[in-house]
Amino acid sequence: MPLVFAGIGSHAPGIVNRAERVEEERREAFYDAYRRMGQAIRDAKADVLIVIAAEHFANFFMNNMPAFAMGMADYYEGPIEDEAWMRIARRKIPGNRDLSERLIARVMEETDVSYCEEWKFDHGIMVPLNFLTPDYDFPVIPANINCQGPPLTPLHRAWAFGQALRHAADAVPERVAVVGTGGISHWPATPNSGKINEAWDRDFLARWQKNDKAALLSYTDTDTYRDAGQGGFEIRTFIAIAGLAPEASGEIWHYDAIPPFAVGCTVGALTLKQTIAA
Amino acid sequence: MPLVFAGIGSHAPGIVNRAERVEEERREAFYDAYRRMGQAIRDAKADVLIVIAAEHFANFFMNNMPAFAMGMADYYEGPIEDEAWMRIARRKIPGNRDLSERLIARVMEETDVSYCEEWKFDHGIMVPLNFLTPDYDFPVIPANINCQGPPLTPLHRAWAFGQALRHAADAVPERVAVVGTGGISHWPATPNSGKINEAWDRDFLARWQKNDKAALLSYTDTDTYRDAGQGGFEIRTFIAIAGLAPEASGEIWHYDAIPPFAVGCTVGALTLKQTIAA
Amino acid sequence: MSLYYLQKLLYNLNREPALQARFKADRASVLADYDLTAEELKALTDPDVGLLYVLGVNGQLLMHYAALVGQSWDEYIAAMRAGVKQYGPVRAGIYAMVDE
Amino acid sequence: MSLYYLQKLLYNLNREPALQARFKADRASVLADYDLTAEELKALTDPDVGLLYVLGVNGQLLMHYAALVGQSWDEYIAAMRAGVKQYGPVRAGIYAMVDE
Ligand SMILES: [Fe+3]
Ligand SMILES: [Fe+3]
Repeated sequence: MPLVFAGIGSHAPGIVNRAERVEEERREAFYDAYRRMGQAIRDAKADVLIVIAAEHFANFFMNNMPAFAMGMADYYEGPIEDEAWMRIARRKIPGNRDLSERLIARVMEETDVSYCEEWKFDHGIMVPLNFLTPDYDFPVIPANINCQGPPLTPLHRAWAFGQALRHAADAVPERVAVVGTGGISHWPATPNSGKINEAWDRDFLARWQKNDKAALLSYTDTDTYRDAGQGGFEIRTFIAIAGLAPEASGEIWHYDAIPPFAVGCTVGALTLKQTIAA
Repeated sequence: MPLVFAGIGSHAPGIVNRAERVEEERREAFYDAYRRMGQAIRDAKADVLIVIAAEHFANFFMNNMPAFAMGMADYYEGPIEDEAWMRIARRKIPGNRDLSERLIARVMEETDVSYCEEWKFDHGIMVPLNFLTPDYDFPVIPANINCQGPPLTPLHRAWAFGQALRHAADAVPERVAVVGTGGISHWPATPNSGKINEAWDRDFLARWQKNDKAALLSYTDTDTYRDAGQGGFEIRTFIAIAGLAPEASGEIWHYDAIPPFAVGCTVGALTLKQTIAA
Repeated sequence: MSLYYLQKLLYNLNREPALQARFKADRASVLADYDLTAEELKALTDPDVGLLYVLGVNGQLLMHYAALVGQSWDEYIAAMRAGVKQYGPVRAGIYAMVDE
Repeated sequence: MSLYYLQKLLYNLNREPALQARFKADRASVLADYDLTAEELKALTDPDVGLLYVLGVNGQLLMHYAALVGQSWDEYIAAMRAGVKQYGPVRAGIYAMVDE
């Protein structure tokens, strides 16, 4: 079935666990944009939501750090963080092992994936789901791109992963939605936490809206690190979403640089051109 | 520096730990071919030996099963098996972290690798080293292709991994040797242990000698499983070696189907065409 | 999904001498950490290598477990054959016995 | 290579409640399992989150360790700043503080 939804969103833990540091109106405007995306996924009658995240040493460490990983289990668990710290109760989240296996086999024709029959979600997935599917009852398939431990996944391979995932989604009978989560510029978990390069973010999002492949892939890690911090390496997840549908342009539903949340809070979606039979 | 050596060899544990079940002359003929390969690697003045193995749940499990992995540590340890069972004493084996990092970064331009700052060698690497570098004092970089837990790495991606490794080896100043280890047909660790399909093996090796890419990539997993057993899935390591040097033909130095060793015992090498400055 | 956790236990046992020691001293306390069926628990507790084989445990994991519980190579091969005879063909995975 | 094992300990601590309990009860017995330098051992034992930060521990690991040893978010940020002041700039990794 052609891909039914492709979006992007932020995942910093502060969005949930430092909520009270931002005035209600401002944070609710962001939360609402995220909730609208959840509604859009349900309106598209998606059967499954693939979340392409940039996880933070919850499942993957430098003993076996895959460039790409995908979950292949009937259920997952999260959050791995302390529940009180994360302010989200630990629970099981449904998966779809059979669909995972079919998607992974197809993705592996083009990009090389580590598959995972077990996965503990960290804030990279739990925070987006908190708004998209607040009861955590919608079937999810986690995917990951290494944005944390160098050598990082090259940008053009992140784009290729999006392409491969699109070919896989188009090949299965299920209706697949995909959301990429990450920061744009940010300096998470450092003394610079709260620093945001808004001009850099807006330039990146302009490239993403145009879905300008060459411009999206032209960043070097050196420049990104200088201008957008180590958190900026997570642009890989948004670039993978761009690779899902090179024919589509993007729309930014929300952008607000909120220092207490330590990230430019973003919600956006591709305007998919295919007609989708409901 | 252009690649200085590329070879293939068997790795079944029985080669070492059931040695006495085969008459001395027969087993020594095989061991000698393996030892000659060690000499050839030293004669080629290699600085490092990359071993492309098909490991057996020593480091990788279905919680995070990479299509490709490469080691990135200063030292490794092995064997992970019980020392008495494996008949090889546990020890550290030197690596080269800096060279690993440069090679991995280049390989990741084309294929997607999980990198590993820690790696415990199992018989897939320890058995070949037992003959190639019997003092285990030569710098090794381990690599792995998933031949164990389906969904397995597709054959054409194994070939592409060889290509990527070749481009990486050619790009560094060090002199790189590569050996791929695996079975051809075999039914390891099953009641059929000792079964070998010699005709199938010889046909596979003929394709490998001709370095006939299309013929090497034409196997389906269904056919391989039927004709060559689950051990036959390890042809991926030999196919990666073929991908290292499509311009080269191969030579089989030794082949002997030895049931107590549970594999068709193979030693071979590519006839690399480039002139190598010593 | 349970075969996954059954194999994960064997994977961990193969890698971790400390877990092997704990397993030898108090099998039940180790088993409590894994999501296992009653049949899998029985096969591990007896231990019944033949049943583990029929349940679909990969031979590359199982051969080390057999050694851990004291079986020689030939005993291990015999245990798998006996398992197939008693419980029927291998139910999952890629390590089934083939006709000879 | 030691930074690798230092971070591996923190990775395992973040994932495993049983290890957290063991670590709280008997820090030394847990530390003995990892290939660590004297400075790393001191930083873990004190605990000195600022020194761990300067040694190059990734913030995505360190923030959870700080919470484990009882630091609030603001105390964690302050500890890193104090570490840089006392020991100098971050020595490895990608989580250095930048000038503001
Ligand atoms: Fe993040
Ligand atoms: Fe093997």
